[in-house]
Amino acid sequence: MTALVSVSSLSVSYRSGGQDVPVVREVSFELPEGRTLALVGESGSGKSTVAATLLGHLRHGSRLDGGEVRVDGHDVFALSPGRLRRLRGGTVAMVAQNAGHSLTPSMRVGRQIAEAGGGVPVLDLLEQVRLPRPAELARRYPHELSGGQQQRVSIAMALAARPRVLVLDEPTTGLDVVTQRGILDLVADLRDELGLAALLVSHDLGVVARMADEVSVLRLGRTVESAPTRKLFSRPEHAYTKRLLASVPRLADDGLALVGEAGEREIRARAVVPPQAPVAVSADDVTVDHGSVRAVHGVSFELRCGEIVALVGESGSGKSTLAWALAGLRAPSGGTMTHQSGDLTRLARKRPPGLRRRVQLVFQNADTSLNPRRSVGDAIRRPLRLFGTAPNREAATARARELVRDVQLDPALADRLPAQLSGGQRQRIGIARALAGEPDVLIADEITTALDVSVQAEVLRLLDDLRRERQLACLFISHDLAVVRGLADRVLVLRHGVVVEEGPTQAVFTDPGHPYTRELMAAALEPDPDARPPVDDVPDWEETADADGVWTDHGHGHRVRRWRPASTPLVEGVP
Amino acid sequence: MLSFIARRTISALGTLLLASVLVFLAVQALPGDVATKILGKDATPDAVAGLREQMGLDRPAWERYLDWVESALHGDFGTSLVSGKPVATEAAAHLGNSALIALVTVLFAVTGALVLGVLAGLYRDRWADHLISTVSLVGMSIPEFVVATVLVLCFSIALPWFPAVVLYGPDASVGQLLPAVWLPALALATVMAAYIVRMARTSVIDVMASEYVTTARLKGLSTWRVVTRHALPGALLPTLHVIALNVAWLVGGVAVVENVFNYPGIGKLLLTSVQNRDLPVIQAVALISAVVYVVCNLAADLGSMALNPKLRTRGRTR
Amino acid sequence: MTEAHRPGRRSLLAGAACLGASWLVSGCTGAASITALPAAAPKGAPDRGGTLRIARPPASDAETLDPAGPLSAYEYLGALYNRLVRVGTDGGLVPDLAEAWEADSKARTWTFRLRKGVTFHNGHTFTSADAAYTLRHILDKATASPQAGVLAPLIDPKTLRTPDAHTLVVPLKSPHAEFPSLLTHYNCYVIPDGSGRSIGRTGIGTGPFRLDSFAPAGPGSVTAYQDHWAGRPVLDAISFASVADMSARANALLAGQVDLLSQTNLDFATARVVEASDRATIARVKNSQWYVLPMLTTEKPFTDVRVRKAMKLAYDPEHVVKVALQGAGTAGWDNPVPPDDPLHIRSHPEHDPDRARHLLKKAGHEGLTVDLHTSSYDPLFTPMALAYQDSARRAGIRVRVKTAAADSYYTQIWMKKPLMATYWYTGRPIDQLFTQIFRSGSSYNETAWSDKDFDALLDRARAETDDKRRRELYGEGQTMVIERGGAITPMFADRLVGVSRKVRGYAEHGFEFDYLAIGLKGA
Amino acid sequence: MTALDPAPTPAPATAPAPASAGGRTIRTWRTLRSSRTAVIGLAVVGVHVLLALLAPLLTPHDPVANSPSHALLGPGPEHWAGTDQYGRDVLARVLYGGRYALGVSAVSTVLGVALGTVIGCAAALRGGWFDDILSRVLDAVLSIPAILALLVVVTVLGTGYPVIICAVAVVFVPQVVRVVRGAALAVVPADYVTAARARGESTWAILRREVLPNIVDVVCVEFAMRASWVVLLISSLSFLGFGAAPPTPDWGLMVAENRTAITVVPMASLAPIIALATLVVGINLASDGLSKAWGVDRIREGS
Repeated sequence: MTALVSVSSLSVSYRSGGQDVPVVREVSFELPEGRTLALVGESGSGKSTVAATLLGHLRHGSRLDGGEVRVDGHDVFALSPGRLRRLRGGTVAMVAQNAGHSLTPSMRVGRQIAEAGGGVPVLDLLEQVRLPRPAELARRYPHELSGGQQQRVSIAMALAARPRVLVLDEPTTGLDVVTQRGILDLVADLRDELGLAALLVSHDLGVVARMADEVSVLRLGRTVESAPTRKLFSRPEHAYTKRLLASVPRLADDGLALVGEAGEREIRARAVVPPQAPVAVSADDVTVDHGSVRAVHGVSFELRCGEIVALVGESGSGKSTLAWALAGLRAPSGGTMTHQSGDLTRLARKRPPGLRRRVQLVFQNADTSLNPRRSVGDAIRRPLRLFGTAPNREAATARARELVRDVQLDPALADRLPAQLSGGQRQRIGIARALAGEPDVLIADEITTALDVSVQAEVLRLLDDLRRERQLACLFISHDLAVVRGLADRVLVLRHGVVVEEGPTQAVFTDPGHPYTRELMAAALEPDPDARPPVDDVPDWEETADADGVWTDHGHGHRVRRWRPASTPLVEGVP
Repeated sequence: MLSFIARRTISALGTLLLASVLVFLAVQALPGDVATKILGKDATPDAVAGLREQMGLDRPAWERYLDWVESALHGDFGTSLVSGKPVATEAAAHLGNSALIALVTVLFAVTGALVLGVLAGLYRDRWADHLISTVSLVGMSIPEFVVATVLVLCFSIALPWFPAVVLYGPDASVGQLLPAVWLPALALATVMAAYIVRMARTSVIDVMASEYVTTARLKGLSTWRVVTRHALPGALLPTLHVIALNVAWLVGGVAVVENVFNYPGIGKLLLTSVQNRDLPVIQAVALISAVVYVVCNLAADLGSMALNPKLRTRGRTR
Repeated sequence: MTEAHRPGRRSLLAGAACLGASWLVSGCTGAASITALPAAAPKGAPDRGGTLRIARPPASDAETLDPAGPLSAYEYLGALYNRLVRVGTDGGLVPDLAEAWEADSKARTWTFRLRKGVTFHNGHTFTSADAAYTLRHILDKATASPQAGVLAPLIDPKTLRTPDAHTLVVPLKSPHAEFPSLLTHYNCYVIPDGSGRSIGRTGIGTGPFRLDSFAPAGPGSVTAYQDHWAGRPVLDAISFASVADMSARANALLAGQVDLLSQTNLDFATARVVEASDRATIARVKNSQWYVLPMLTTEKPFTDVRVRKAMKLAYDPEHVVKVALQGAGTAGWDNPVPPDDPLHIRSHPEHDPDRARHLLKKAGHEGLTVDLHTSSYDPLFTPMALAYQDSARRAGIRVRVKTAAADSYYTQIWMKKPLMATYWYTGRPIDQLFTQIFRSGSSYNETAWSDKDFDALLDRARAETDDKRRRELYGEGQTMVIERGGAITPMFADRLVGVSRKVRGYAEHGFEFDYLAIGLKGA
Repeated sequence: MTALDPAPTPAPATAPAPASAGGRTIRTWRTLRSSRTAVIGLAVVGVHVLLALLAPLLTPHDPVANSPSHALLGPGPEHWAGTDQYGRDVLARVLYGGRYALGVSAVSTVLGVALGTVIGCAAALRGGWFDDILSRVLDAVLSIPAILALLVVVTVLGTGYPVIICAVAVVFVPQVVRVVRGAALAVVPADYVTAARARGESTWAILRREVLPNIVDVVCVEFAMRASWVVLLISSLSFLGFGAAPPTPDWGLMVAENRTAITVVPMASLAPIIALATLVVGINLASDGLSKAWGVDRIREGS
C-alpha cells in the first residue's frame, strides 16, 4: 500500500528582488498512515514551505520548480480547484504556528470551527480539545482567548472535517513551557485515538524527540539526514545533525556546553564567584505597577561582580518589568535599587552620566534593537561619544572596531547596515553596544529566545567569556530552564511578580523545593526520546503567607517561599 | 462602549467650538464689508455707515462672537446680512439640496469604489488590477471642475439628456432638482471613487496576505466565502476612515461643481456668502461643514467598532 | 424630460462627434472675426402665445420689484409697469401713459394729459393721483432712489397738482426744457397710489404682464395681462431664472433651457460658440455700452488740463475699437454722448501724438508714466486698457495696466484711483447724462470735474425753450467736455445678446426691450 | 573559530555596499530605479519642469500679449495650440502656466511637509497633553473644508504668490501632521528608540537621529501625494476666480476663461486640462513607485 503522503524530489523557489531564490531543493519523504514524521531545521531551512505543499499551497511569489507531492494517491498540484478544496477540507488539515494570527479576528470562534465543515458538532470538538465551558467559549472572539486556548481552537478547527493527515507547523512555538506540554499531550492523544498521520515541523529538538516516529533534518532546503527518532538522537551520522544536537543545552548539564566542529560536546565548568566579590547591584523589596496591575511585588536580590543571576518565569511573571526598572526605563513604585556609585530607582534620563553608563541593557529581538538606517559602527560609536568613554571621533572609531572584535566578529562588519547581518551577528553587536559604556552590570532580556539553537550556543558562550574577562555582573532573563541551568550561578524563580524560589543553580535544579519550580521542570522537554522527566510528583498547592516568616531555608542561600498542599482539589483549570 | 461614544462626542464638540472660533477670526478680517456690498456701487458713504450701525457691525468682534455662540445654541444663527432671511432656514434649504447630490455621489462612489477596489486587490498584478489602478490614478488627477465642464459639454449641450444648469431657487422640490443631480454627482463621484479604490485595493492586498486568510483558504473554503466572511471586514477597516474623510471633503468639493451647474447647494451658498462678506452665513456654513466632518468621523469610528470586535470588547479579556 | 429636450438631428451628430476624441482636437479653424455675427435678432413674425424663459444675473439677494428702489429686479420692470413718457426707437420721446404734455412759455410748469381707460393689474383705474404719488415716492428719502438725485433739485413734491383725474401739473423750481426726458428712466415707472410699502413684493403696475411669482435672487414668472391698455402681449408668460455665473448662463442657453440671456454682454469666444450652436444665436445692439477711462481731475498729474488734453490726443480710438472690440462698436472720440443720439455733434479733434508730446513737455510731464486700473468685472475692460496702452506708447506715455479683484472693484477702485476703466449703459437723455456725470458735486461725477462755465451752460440749456438754440448749447457742452473734461471715451460697444433662434421681435433700445412685441416662432 | 553561521535568510541578496551616507543614496537610487512606475512618474514630472523652465526658448509668443487680430484661432502652423479670445497663444500660456503651478505647489508642499513633519514627530514623541491639544487643533482646522479656508484667506490677503503659498501650506499642514504622527508612533516603541532613551538622549536628539531617518520614506511619499493634491487645489482656486488674477497664465484660470468656448476653440481648454492631468498623474505615479520601492505602508496614512 503506497504511503498516505509521498513527496518525491520537491523543489520550490521564491522570486525576490528580480532573481529566483531556491528555497527547497529535491526534498523527498513518505508519511504512512498513523505515523508521525518530524521536519527539523533552523530558520531558512524551508521546512514550513514543504509542509504547506501537502495542502497544495505555495506562498505568493513562490513557484514549484520540480518534484511531486501525492496525497492519498493524488498529485496535489494537478488537482482542480474543486477537488483541491475537498482535499484541504477532508483529507489534510493544518494547524498554523501562531494561532492568534491564524484565527479571523472579526468572527466568533465557534462559527470559524463550524465553517470547516465535516458535520461534527462544535461543542464536541471543543470538549475533545479539553477546553473548559465550551458553550460559553464558542461565542467568544479570538482576542478574548489565551495563547493556549487559541491553539486548542486551531486544533479543533483542523479536526472538524475528520482529516486523515494533520500538518502541525511549529504548533507550540511562543507558548509557555507548561501550556506547550498540555498542547503536545493533547495532539499525541488525538493522533492515537483517531489514527491520524502527522507531519510535525519544528526547530525545537525536545518537541521532536517527544512526538515524532521518524525525523528528517533539513538545512538550506536540502535533506541532510533522515532516520527513526531513537536512532537519530542516539547515533546521528551527519556532522550538521551532530552539531545541532550538541548545541541544545540539557537540564543535566552543570555548565555551558561548548560545541566542537564535528559536534563533539564539552561542558565547561562554571566559574566560581569568589564570596568576597563586591556587590554590584542590590535590590530591596522592589515593587513596580503597570497602571492598576501590580507587575512586580516586593522582589529583593543581590548581584555581585562576575556573577550571573538568572530570572526565570513564564510570560507575565514580571521578569522583564523588573529588568527594565533596573535599566531605568520604568520607575519602580516601591523599594530601592542601589549601585556602588548611586541610586538606581530614578529613570535613566535623570541618572548622572557616571551612573547611567554603569547599567546597560541588551534587548531580546535583535532585528528592532538596532537602528535600520545607521551602520552598526555608528550604533556602537554613539554611546562611546555620549558617555565620553572615547575622547574624539578617531578614538571612538578605533574603540568601536575593538569592541566588534571583542564580541568575536570581523571588525570590517562595522560599516554594514543591520539588515545585512544575521540574527546572531546583530545580537552580538547589541552586546558590543552595551559594552561601549564600560558597564559593571549587563542586563540580558531573553537575548537568545529569538535565535536558532546553534547561534544561541555561541552567544551564551560569549556572555560567559565576557563576565569572566571583565568581572561583569549579569542579570540573565529567560523562560528556558536548560539555558539557565548551563549559564547562571544563582537563579530566582518568579511567578506573578513574586519570587517563589531562589538559590544556587545546582541546588535549585537537583532538589527543587517549590511545586511551581517542579512544575516548570516537569514540563521542560529534553532532546532525548526516552528521557525521564527529572521530576515526577507535582502536588497541588496554594499560597500561605502566615505570620512566622515567608521563607523556608534549604541551606547555602537556597530559599523557598512557604506553601501548603491545596485543601480543595483545584478545578481542572487550564491557564 | 458607551463611554467610548461619550468621549468621542465631547471631543467632537470641542472641535466644533474651536472651528467656529477659527472661522470667526478669519472672516472678521475680510476687507470691504457687507454694507457696501448691499447698497451696491451707488451707495453714498453715510448710507453705508447707517446700515453698518443698523447691522451691529460696529460692535467689538468678541462681543459679536459671544452673541453668535449664545444664539447658535438656541438654534438661531442670526439673519443673513444681505437677504435678511434667517440663516438657519436658508442654510438648511441649501444643505438639503447638497445632501441630494451627496447622497447620490456617496452611493455611486462608495459602492463602485469598494467593488473595484476589492476586485483590484483580489486579482493583484493581473490586467484587472492594472486597468482599475490606472483608471483610478487618472480619475484622481483630473480636478472635478474639468470633469464637470466636459460632462456639461457632452451630456447637456451636445446630447440634451441632462439639464446644464439648475434654474430653480434654493427651495426647489426634489422632483425639480432630481434631473439636475446626476451630472454634478457623477463629476464628484469620479474623483471621490478614485481615492477610495486605491485605499480599498491596498488594504485588500494586505489582508489577503494575512495568516488568517491563508488559514481560511487552507480550510477548503470557497474563494467567495473567504473574501466576504474573512477578508472584507479586515479590509474595510482602514477604508472607512478614507470614506469618512472624502464625504467630509464633499462639502468643500461641492462648491466648485455647484458653481458650474448653478446648483443651489451649500457650496454655492458658501461662494456667494464669501463674495458678499455675509459673515453669519459664512459662519453657519463653516459650522455645518465642521458638523459634517465630525459626524463622518464618528460614523467611521462606530463602523470600525462594528467591524473590529477588539474595540468593542476592550473591557472583557481572558 | 421637459419638451425643450427633443434631441434635434444636428445636435445628435454634434454629440456623437463630441464623444469622439478626434473632433475635440481638430476644432474648427479659421479666423472668423466678429463681423460674421448677424446684425440683429432673427426677423419674422412670432407665433401667438408660448413662454419666454429668461436667465438673468441676480442684482443682489435683497432685490425688490420697487422700480424706484436702488436694487430693483431690472428684467421684471419692463413687463409689469409703464412710464408717463418713454424713448422711441429714433431716440425721441414717445407717449406712454401720458398722451400729451406741454410746458408754459418759460418751461417752468409742465402739464401732462394722461391716457384714459387704463387699469392696474388689481383692477383699479389709472388716474393722475397715481402719477403724482409715483413722483412723490421717488423723491421720498426712505426709497433712496438713484433718480432722486436728478429730480429733487427740480421738483418740490408738495407743489404737484392734479386738477382732474387725467391731468398732472408739475411746477419746476427752475426752468427745464427737456424735463419730460428725465421721466423716461426705469426708476420712473408708474405705481398705484399709496403702494410704496408693498410694491416691492406685489409688483402691481399697468404693464403688459402681471406678476405670477417672484423670489429675490431666485426664480419668478409673469403672465400676460388680458386687458392691458395697448392690447394683449404676444407671449402668454415669461419665466425668469437667476444664474449668477456667466458661463453657466451661456450653457443654459446652449442646452436650450432658456431663450434669452438678459443683462449679459457676451465676450467674443462665447458669442462665437452661441452663434455656432444650432439652438441659439446673437442679437447685436448698436452702441449700447459707453466705455470710459475717467481721470480724477483732483489727482496729480490730471489736475493740469494740458495733461488731460494730451492723454486724449495721444491715443487713436479707431485702433482701440479694432483691437478691443474687433470692430463691434464705434469710436467715441472722447464725446460721452452716443453717436445715435440726435444731439450728438460730429466735430472732434484728430488723433495727434506729436501735439500730445508737445503739451506734456509744456506741462513739465515729459515721459509721463501712469497706472491704469482694470478688472475682470467686465470682459472688455482689460482689452480696452491694453489697447490704450499700445496706442498711447507712440505718444511717449507709459501706461502700466494693473488688475484688481472683481468683487471689490467698485468699492475700492472706482472714484478712488486716478485712472481706471469703467462703463455705463447708453440711453440716458443728454441733460440727465450731463447732470449726473459731469455737473460738479454730483454723486456719479467719476472724474470729480467741477467747471463753473459748464454748470452755467447746463442751466441755460435747460431753460432754453427754443429747440434749435438748445441744440447749439448742448453742442457747446459736448465741446467743453471733450476739450477740458477728465473722461477719456475711447468707444461705444455693441452689446452681444444671447438669444434662442426661436425668438422673434427682440427690439432693444436704452437697455430695455419691447415686452409687447417679443414672441417665439415654433415654440 | 568560524562561527557556525548559516547564510542570512533569503533576503534580497543586495551586495554589501558600503553603508555610509553615500551608500544610502545609491541604495535609494537603485530601489527607485527598480520600480517602473516611479521611473515613469519622475520622467513625466521632469519633462514638466523642463518645459516650464525652458518656456521662453520653446515659444516665441509672449503668454500675456494680446493680439486680437488673430483671436480664437484653431491649432495651426503659427500657433500650435491655437489662440484664446484675447489672441494670446495657448501653448505659450500652458508652458508659462507650468511655472505657476509647479512653483507654487512645490514651495507650498515643501513648506507644509517640513512644518508637518516636525510637529508630527514632536507630538508622537512627547505624547501626553501636548499631543492631545495638538490633535484637537488639527481636527478643528481639518474640519473646515480646504476651499472655504483658502477662499477666506485669499479674500483677506489678496491673490499674491506668497499669500497663496502660505494659505495652501497652512491648510494641508494638519493632514501631513496626522500622517507623520502615525508613522512616528509606529517607530517610537521600537527597541532602538528605547535604547536611546535608556542612554538618556534628549528628545530632540532621539527625534533627529533615531525617528526621522526611519520615517523619511513615509514623508517623501506624503510629499508626493500632497504635491498632486495641491496642484489640483490651486487650479480649483483659480477656476473660482480666487487664485491667480488674470492675465497671469494659470491652468485653472485658462480652463475657466475658455470653457464656454470649448466647442469653438476646444484646444484652448483642453491644452491646460491635458497639462494639469499629466503633471498630477506623473506626481501620483512617482509617489506610488516610491511607496512600493520603500515598502511604505500606505494604510497608516489613513489612520
